[in-house]
Amino acid sequence: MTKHQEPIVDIKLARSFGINQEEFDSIQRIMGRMPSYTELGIFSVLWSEHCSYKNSKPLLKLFPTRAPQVLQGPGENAGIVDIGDGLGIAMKVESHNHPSAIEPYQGAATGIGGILRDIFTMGARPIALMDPLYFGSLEDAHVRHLFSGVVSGIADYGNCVGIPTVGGSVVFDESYTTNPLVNVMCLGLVENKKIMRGFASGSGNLVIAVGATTGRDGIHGATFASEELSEESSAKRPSVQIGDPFTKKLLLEATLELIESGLAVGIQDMGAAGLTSSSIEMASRAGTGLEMDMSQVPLREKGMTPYEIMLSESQERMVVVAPKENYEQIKAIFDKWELHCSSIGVVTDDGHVRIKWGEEVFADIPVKALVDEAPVYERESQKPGYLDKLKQFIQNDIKEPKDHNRSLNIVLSAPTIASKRWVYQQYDHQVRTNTAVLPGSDAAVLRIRGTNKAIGITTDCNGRYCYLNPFNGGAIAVAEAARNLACSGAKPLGLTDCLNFGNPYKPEVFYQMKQAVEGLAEACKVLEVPVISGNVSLYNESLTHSVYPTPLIGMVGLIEDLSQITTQWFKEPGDVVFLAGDIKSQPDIGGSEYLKVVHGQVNGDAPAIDLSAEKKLHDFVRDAIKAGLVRSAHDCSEGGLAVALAECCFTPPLDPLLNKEGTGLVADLSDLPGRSDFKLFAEFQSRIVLSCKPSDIEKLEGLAKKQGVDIMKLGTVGGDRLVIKDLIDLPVAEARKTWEEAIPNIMK
Amino acid sequence: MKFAVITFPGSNCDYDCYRAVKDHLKCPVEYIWHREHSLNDCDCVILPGGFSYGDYLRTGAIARFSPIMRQVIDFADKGGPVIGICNGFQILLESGLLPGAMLVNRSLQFICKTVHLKAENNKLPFTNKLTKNQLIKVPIAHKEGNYYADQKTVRELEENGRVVFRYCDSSGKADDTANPNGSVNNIAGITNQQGNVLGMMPHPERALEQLLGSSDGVLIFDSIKNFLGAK
Amino acid sequence: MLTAEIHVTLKDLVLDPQGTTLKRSMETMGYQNIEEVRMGKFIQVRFDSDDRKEVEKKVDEMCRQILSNPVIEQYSYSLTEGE
Amino acid sequence: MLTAEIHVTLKDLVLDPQGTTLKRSMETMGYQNIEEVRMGKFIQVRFDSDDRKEVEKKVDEMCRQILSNPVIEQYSYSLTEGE
Ligand SMILES: Nc1ncnc2c1ncn2[C@@H]1O[C@H](COP(=O)(O)OP(=O)(O)O)[C@@H](O)[C@H]1O
Ligand SMILES: [Mg+2]
Repeated sequence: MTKHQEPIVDIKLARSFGINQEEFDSIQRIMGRMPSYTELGIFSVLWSEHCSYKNSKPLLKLFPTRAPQVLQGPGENAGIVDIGDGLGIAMKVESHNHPSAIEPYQGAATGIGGILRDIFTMGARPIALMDPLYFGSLEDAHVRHLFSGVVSGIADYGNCVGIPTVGGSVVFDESYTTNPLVNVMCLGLVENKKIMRGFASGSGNLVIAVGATTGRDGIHGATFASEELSEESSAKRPSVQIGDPFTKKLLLEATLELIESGLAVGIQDMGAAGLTSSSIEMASRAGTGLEMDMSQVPLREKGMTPYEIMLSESQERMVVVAPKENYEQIKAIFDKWELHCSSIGVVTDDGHVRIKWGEEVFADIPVKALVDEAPVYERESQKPGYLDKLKQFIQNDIKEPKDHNRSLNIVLSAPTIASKRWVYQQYDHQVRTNTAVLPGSDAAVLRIRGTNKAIGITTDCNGRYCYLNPFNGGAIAVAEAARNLACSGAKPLGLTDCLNFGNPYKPEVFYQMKQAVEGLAEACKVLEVPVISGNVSLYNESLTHSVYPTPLIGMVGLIEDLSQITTQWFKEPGDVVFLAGDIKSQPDIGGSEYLKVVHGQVNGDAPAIDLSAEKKLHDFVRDAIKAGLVRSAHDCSEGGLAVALAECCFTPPLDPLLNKEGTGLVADLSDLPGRSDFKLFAEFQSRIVLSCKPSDIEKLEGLAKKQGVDIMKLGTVGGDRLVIKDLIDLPVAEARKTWEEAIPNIMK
Repeated sequence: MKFAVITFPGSNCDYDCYRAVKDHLKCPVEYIWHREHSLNDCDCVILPGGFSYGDYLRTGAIARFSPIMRQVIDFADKGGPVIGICNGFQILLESGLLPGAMLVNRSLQFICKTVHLKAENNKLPFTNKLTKNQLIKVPIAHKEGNYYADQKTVRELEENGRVVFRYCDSSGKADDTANPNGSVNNIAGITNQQGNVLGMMPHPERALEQLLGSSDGVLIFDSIKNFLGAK
Repeated sequence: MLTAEIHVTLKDLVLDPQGTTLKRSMETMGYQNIEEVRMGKFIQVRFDSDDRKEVEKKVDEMCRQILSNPVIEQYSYSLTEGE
Repeated sequence: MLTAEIHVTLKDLVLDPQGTTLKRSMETMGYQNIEEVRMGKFIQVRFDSDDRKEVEKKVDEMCRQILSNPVIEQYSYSLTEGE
């Protein structure tokens, strides 16, 4: 079997590959002739949104990406920041939204598989996973099916490969009903001098395919990820694969062993668009060419054509570039781990990628033109009409309920606010024995073995805010992430983002995207957090609407001293509780969870945000932690001050229903401005609840004054009730039960 | 006094066990790849947790056929101390070194949390530093930890003090609400007739530092060192 | 009393990692001539009913709704009388 | 070409957590008259051999050695010609 008959190429075929007339014309111009079938396939995947970012590239340029600690910015498999001691943290987030919508378990599982590969390809050992998730309302049986499927998919895969899932977030909102967002983030630890990059350098070096065999999986998956979900999506050839965490674990170990050995010059994972994008990206980065013989690729299915082999998305495969003389040693490593290893081509210096079967040439494309001349579109943008309508919201028209205890209970049992124990208990969050702060506090904290340091990790984005005010919503996502890190004692080093939006061809959607990215970029600049990697997921739509614009942020920060790790929970009776940050503004209830779950409205504007005040607050809290003045720190976010205070009381014992004794609170909010319910539930940004020993009050107040941060005493830790004078009075155990049992009760 | 940590394809707590011996006990320790045919004169064998062969087919089912398991069985038959943690326990069950089998947790979910254990047998190489019925806090992390054995076997275990650890609450009560996975009689760990093979679902190697939440696992590792030192 | 015996298997085009791993392991154990191994589910549902038509309808619905995902799996079933 | 179709099920005395949960969720979904649900495995092994006797011996050995755990499981199999 050497002859492969290829179909005739014309515009009709091109269209079916998702290539428009204009793009088809430039392909012919680049080639100087009609492309072959295989060539067209290569163009179609590399020029898909997923690989080319053709609709988002101009926006991504807005992000600040440089800082002294950045060892690797966007453009590689993952970004890397320096944490000192010759070590770096590699980080990246990915979406697996569409596969998870049609097969939640496998879709989410293979999402974990993909993101792991991005990290260990860089020579970094994966040390943590995070899983920011967005679903519709849990009232809906299909949503419950998606939710439980996604969570167990992540659990089974992540647990099996032995990487702890140390945190994440889960938001429930109708806008995500048929199109959930399943984002997954991975962090890895790398010795800076062992960082590996995806370069196909050195003419004459071998191109080696390693890992699993190649089958007809997910051909055209990269373009699938770039389409709206429709009825047909599920009828197509299975575009969802079965996760194979076991083989992934072997590939991970083998790859790290290979990198450690120093035998390879470049490594790239085969992710979306498989061999096509991996090999061509490697050649493009190195400015070289490649010649590959498809008959040498280890196959799983009979009769595969060069086109199919190039486009296959079979999992657990990598491309390695290495000098010829190292081949036998490399093969021995993969043999040990029972994985395939096969030389499939060589690096050339003519800048072309040439795909052959034996002697017959199936594609011959200039790499530079293929990559550099990929289309880039500045899409049309138009402010959505709903925005002005929402601005007309008058918050004082909302009737003030008499019973604030009742409101607090409703908010605490809203699945978005409620405890996520049901989720994270299914994840092994301790394997590798580094997790110092387990899921449940503002940020997860991992110690870095062999040093006295730790890193804090968080993921955040409130899609509702982005819907109400895309710019502020974007800025808030960054600010909240940085705030969560500050509360744990960490200084932000870098962030990774996943831009989840609808169809960019809709001008309203593109407007949201543009504004949100501008907001993110502005916050990155003011808060001094560089963007080091990211991912774009578009076409998140169901039949009737787009999801809320959801530019998810994953952020990592450094804690210089293990003794400074701080958690959100009150520690001892008698400690004094303060509110630091914005204590003077009038409350604004727009976009709050309270407005939604108690009053049934999504309305108004997103909370206001003053980024420079935010920055000052973070610096103050970190300095106070460093000075040893802080017993607990918790940011105020969804649910407002009342929820933040309640969460500080919910200390984490083994049994979720047994609260630690004496960590109740007696507080008084009468000095805060505004109506009572707004005071309790408005979602102010730039606010942190702190507690300190009574003997440290003066020092803490002094530091705040010195740094120009407002701070106000709210009350004292103690007793077993949550008391907010004249407003709230609940037994902590009861409030906790409401909060702990909300999700398990629905999922029973 | 040298320890062996057996690594199967898919093991993932091998690293944690290795660090536990090296950093905590400060004893020599080596990884032994499952295809090896020798235990290199080690004095104690640790079968670590994880997902050998991905837990495909059944937990521990494939791993028990690894070449090194012959040596492990020989070593155990000669009275050498063998401790299997989590997946290691499952492998011990499959290979017949311990009786019974694992079913999926009754919640059908993986569970990762810290639990209380009651140490009911403190006469073993692994428990001599514990007092009888001492309560310790140790994390569990598994999906198949629902221990099952037929009535006769359970009686045999119970009557001969072979139930080493039992899940209980903070007051030591081992009732159904303190049972995280549905295991028969709240069994968390058992030993063989000779008392030199221990299988337990909880992870003592995760409980060696207060920084990570509990240091009660120290007692188990120190017991082994104590036992080997006294030999 | 009717019992439904249901088989849920992966579609032929879907790679079965469990089956593949099992095949490899059995080969290492010395079993030869194995071409392929596929792992599937076998579900027995016992009904307190003798209405074949009605039970059959239910089983088919169950298979589609909860026991399999048509994106990657296929199912078949048969009904037998008695336990 | 011979294919072995192997059923591995939990012994009757062993409680089946998956079956029990499945039954419960079927009931919540409105299915009635379900007496019991049991979950088992269905394993297909395709052999490159036509020697029935020899294959049968192998399959039985496989089932005992690795495919089932006699503490909790039982097995049965049948051989069919062709793919
Ligand atoms: N999907 C998830 N996976 C793991 N942990 C989660 C998940 N969702 C939430 N958590 C954990 O629960 C805690 C509360 O989450 P969240 O309310 O999102 O925190 P915050 O508002 O501070 O960002 C955090 O520690 C978080 O890591
Ligand atoms: Mg927070």
